Amino acid sequence: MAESVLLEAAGLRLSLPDYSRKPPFGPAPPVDILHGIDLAIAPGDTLGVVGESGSGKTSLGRTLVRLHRPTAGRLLFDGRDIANLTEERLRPLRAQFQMIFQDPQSSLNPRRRVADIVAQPLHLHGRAATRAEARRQVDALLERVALRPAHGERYPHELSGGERQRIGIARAIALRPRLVVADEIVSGLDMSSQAQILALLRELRRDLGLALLFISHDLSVVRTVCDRVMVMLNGRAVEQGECAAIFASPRHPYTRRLLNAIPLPDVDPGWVARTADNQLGEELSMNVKDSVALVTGANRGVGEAFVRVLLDRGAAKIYAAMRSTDGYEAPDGRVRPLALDVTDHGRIAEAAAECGDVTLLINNAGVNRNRPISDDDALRNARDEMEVNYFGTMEMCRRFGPVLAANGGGAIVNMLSLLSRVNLPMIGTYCGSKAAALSLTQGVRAELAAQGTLTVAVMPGAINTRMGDMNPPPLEDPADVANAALDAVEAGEEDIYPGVMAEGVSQGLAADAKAVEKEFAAYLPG
Amino acid sequence: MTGAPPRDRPILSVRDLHLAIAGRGRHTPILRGASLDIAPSEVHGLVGESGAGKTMIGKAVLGIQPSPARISGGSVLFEGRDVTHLSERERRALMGRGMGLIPQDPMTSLNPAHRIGAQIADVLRLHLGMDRPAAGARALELLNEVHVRAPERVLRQYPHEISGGMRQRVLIAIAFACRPRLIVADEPTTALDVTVQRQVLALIKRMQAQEGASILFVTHDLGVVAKICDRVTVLHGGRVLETGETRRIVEAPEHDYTRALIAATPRHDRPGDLLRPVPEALTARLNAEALAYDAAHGSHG
Amino acid sequence: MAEAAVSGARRPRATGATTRRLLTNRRVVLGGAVLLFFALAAIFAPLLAPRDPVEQDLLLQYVPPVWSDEAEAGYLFGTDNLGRDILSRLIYGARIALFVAVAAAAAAGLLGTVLGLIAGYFGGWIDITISRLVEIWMAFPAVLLSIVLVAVMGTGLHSVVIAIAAIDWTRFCRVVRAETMAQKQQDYVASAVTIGLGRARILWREILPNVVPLLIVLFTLEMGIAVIVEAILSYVNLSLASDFPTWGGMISDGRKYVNQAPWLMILPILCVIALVLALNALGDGLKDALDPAMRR
Amino acid sequence: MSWTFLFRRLLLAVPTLFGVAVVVFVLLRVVPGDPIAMLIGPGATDADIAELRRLYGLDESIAVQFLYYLRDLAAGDFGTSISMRQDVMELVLGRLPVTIELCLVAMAMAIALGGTMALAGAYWRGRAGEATVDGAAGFILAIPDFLWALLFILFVVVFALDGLPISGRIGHDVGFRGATGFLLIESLARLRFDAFGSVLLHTVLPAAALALPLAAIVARVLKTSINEAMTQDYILMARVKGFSRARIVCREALRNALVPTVTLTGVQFTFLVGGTVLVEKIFSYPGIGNMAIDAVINRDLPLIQGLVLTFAVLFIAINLLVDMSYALLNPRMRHG
Repeated sequence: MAESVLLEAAGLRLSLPDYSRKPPFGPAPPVDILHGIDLAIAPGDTLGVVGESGSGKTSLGRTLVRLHRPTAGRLLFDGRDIANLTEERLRPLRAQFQMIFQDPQSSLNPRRRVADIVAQPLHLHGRAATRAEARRQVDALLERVALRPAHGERYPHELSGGERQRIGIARAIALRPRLVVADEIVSGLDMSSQAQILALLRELRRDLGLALLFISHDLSVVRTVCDRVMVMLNGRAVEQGECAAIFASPRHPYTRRLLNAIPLPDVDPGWVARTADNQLGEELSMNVKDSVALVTGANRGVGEAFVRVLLDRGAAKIYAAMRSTDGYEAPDGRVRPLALDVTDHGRIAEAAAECGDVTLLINNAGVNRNRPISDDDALRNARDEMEVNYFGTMEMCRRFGPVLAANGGGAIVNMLSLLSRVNLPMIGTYCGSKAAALSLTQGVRAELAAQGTLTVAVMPGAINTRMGDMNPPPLEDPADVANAALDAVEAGEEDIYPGVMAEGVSQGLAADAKAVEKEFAAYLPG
Repeated sequence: MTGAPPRDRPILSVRDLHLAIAGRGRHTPILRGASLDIAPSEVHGLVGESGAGKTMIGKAVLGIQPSPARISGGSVLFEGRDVTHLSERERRALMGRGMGLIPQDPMTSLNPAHRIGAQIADVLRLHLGMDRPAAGARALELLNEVHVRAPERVLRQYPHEISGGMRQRVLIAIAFACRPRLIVADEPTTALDVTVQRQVLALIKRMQAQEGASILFVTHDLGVVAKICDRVTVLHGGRVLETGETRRIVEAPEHDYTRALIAATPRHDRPGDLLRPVPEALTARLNAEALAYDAAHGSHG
Repeated sequence: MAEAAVSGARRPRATGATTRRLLTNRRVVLGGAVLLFFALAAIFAPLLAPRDPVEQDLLLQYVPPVWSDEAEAGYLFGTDNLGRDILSRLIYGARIALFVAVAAAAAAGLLGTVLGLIAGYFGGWIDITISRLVEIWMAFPAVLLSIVLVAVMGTGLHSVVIAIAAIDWTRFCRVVRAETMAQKQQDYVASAVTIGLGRARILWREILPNVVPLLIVLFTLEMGIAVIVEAILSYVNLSLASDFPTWGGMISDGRKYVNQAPWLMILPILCVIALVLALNALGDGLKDALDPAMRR
Repeated sequence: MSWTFLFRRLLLAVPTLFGVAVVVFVLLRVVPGDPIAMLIGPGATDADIAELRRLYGLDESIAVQFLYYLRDLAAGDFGTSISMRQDVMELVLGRLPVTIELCLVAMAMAIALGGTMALAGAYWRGRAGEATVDGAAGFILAIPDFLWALLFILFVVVFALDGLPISGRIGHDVGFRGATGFLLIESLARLRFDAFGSVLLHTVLPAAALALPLAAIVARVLKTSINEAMTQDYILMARVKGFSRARIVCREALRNALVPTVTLTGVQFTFLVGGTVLVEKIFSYPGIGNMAIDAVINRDLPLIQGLVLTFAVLFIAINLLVDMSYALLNPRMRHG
């Protein structure tokens, strides 16, 4: 990124009232649209914002030009926080950041002539002293967007879609802004008009030194216009960076899926067939926001991190399950402590009856005896580990499966380990139980897919908790792992390997499993 | 016209079709002698920009062109029989088992007042004479085939209760319900998100292969054509510019316009390529050709 | 009136198109012609009316209209129970009907439009308050309320106009509010915000011109309603003193003598019907003719 | 439809009712300045006026008067009619069934006629059939209910149709005394078909006068809604499915057209009820509308107030019913 920053957003949040759920008296409840967006645009920079419908990309664009007032976070334009400026204070600044709208039909006042529309900002900001001067500038602007002065005499409904969008552009650049937000400006246009508008945009950017925030659902279009890209999903930025890097090796599973889904104009009869059978169905994914979660082993380690992250991401209610709730202090009113030992199968059945509103089940509880197979107590250790890591998980899935089905499908997150895939000496029985749990997870996934339940296997490397002491470094932050797991739930991803280490190992396993196994076998904790 | 001839006797043969919108003394030609052939079990792409008349061909094949549009010449032969002059009763009899439609907008193409189950079952009852329980059972089967999850629940739901992707699956189920020989797919994925589009395309292709139906696939997206169609017809101003195997059209287009369209399509894998808009001279030439055609074929007006 | 308000003089192209659309609309032309006919009769009543409308001639009671065998020369539509010339009374009645129609529709339109614009644009508690007010108003029977209002205020033209405006502003308010809300959703309003236009100017300069076609239609239809309400009020003898020539009063008188002289009732009824029919046709025609300019 | 929706809707009616009460109070006690002026006849003495003032609590301050007024309303005490010297509540309740029956008959006529016209117009869309329906609806609509009433009377008089009564509710010779005011229902229940016939015959003309404008509006709105529905994509799907035009209009389009029709015509039902004020007067039909005109002519303040409030309650009830039927018809509301 360049040293100077034109527009910077930090932790930008937006909630809008949801009128569909308005009670008869009192205000409509807010619905969260943006969950803490960070971005920065340097002068002359181009940032593409990509996402599917409902991702919040349009709301982001409108918030950046202050058509919406952000609920939280900072929004710095040229170093000045404009997040909470009143409209009156904002007005003089508005000339510097402009917007081009998606639908040129609706964004041009049908009762004004094109010349009036383009001249309006000039008059308003005192850029044209006389009528003739304004007209001269309007003609120049029209020429700039490859239209003739005669177009100024027309009304918007007398123009074609591409021409109308040019008027939108002319109006946006009339005040010589430093930043332009372009919201899906080619989505309604034909291929040839689209190419013309995109070429025009490139030209203007070069000639005027505009910074551009380009919002689109089409990754290909973004790639041709932008230097950097941000991928949005459910009001979050899941990935952000240089286009070249992200398009070459997307890190987030959602970005990968988005890229894979684009049909390029190359003949490829196998492309359709490569859509795997389990992807033929409706994508399984759910919003963490407003979900009702149950987390086992919630009082420590990753479980505790899950509770925190769920709260942060707007879960409606969280059952924090643990062996004993004595001394547990719920961090928030939405957290309900729940005494539940996953080895007590009768209690699991009771819990399933008690917590009939669960939509997201997080099987996090696990034990690791941290002993080698050669240990004297190996059999007992293995039984204990299996009891929690395998049977406990199985029974939870079995009992809560119908609950999830009744609530519309929902999702199960099984916290496994990289060691589900490859064994590590000295903790062989633990690895065995985790491998069994992975196999179990695949079975659960296959059986519950029909009822619309997404089953996610999370296989991190070593995590920075007391339990992970014996695993190889580097250690992952529990909150990062929890966030990655919930990202997977929202993206409909099935197996994830959060962290650099886990990702590396999973790629290694895919390339040459034997080599990885050998490498692990040689590893001895120091 | 170029390209290899269809493998068999065509199931659909559009011959020199002329169609115009007439009214209040105005006469606007939409189709100017368009012709194309679709073989059994072929997926035939019909590509063009807005105003090319591609959707109108699809509608004319189904006999549901809007009322001011008049077929002023040519024929549409479905299994050798001209369907342009059918009575309304004969046209209705042809639907269901003969032809079906996968519409563009899944959000508005299901009746908001009826349950999903009833909307699938009613075609089965009308064309296959099934009774209510049998139609219900078959509807459930169809939902399973289009990979709708929890199909029992969906049968009892109203359209507004399910997502756009799911609605398009339901519409695919309806289109294939009576095992038609030809399906017109009118921009079936344009309204969908790109990840859903891939699933829906896969589903259409699989159902097509399973049932052996032919598909007239109307789209503006060359990418979609390249992935799903066997043969392609390129349309501009109601005229067919070229027809051929998909690979030939995409990799070695003969017509300037086809080449220009491909050059104007952005691709994320080739960021270095400058997008080249369709040259204005070419558009002007094509428009002039269309007008010249009108002048030469005044008899159709 | 319509063209000027819609497009203004600065817009030659669209004015031409709109005028053409208006002049080719059958309902606009027919309705406008009948309205013009009544308007001319009202304006030039002193010149057109053959006699003084209140002059009684007890020797010439119940003279039937010209098409009857017993017709009297010089009395085209005959005379009433007091020997007054019916044609003259009808012509002067048009004066009152049209005055009430224009004045009441203008008053109701002004009040309703201002409140509707404000409620639709600003929303929030302002909208809630105004909408609640409309809802309360709509819970009253309009006819009874207007009768009570005039009874309370005392008879007279101004009472009639005030009563109609006080009741029918809700018609404008509801429609204008909904249309303003719809226009506010359009991106041209968002775009006006981004170039820094103030709220009052957005409402006045951007939104209002897009609501005007609808207002013209509503105004025309409201004139028809006002004509009816005036007829009702004079029918129950609340509009003006009874020797004043109002159509409603003539209908009311005619009702008493319907057995002897049915034409006493038929003629004013036909006048009311013709005028209301013309206004409705004009309103519906305008709705069609102005719509495409607005939307497309 | 959920009970919470119903409850919520009922709750919303409370502030409206209160607002209505306030407006009536302001209208009848505050606006005229001295309401006594409205009450007194010519030749009243000062003592009479003072007596009246005391009787109606008008010697108190406006605020106190308002509180008394609310208290009385809450207790269902509308006061005593000046002209009839009877309890207002009793008077109104005695006449209310008459108006309710008249309105129900009128509504049924309006829906039947309007619905038929709409379906015919939609079926013959773009042909002479539709133009006829449009023309008829436009014509009917231009003539308000009270003019229809007068035209009917004119018609009966001019053509001497003695079989069609134009005054009263039941023939004098029938000799039927209802225990309730609902003569139509009661005579049917007691198998007095002669009485039923007589009441029905007396009701036909006033009901038709009330029904015609509403029928025209129903015809127009429903036809437009059906035509609008007919342009939707799901209709195209139905054509591709191979359904007949009659089935498409009735099964696919009509259901969806009902929702906007109910929304747009709902308020018109209240106009029909409001129309009884004049139409009952013209036909000497003994309902509350007829009574209302007399009350205004007689300057009977308590009775006017009671009747205006009664109409308001009727209107609110109709709006409630309209909203409920809207919720029933719209699947989005049913399973929202």
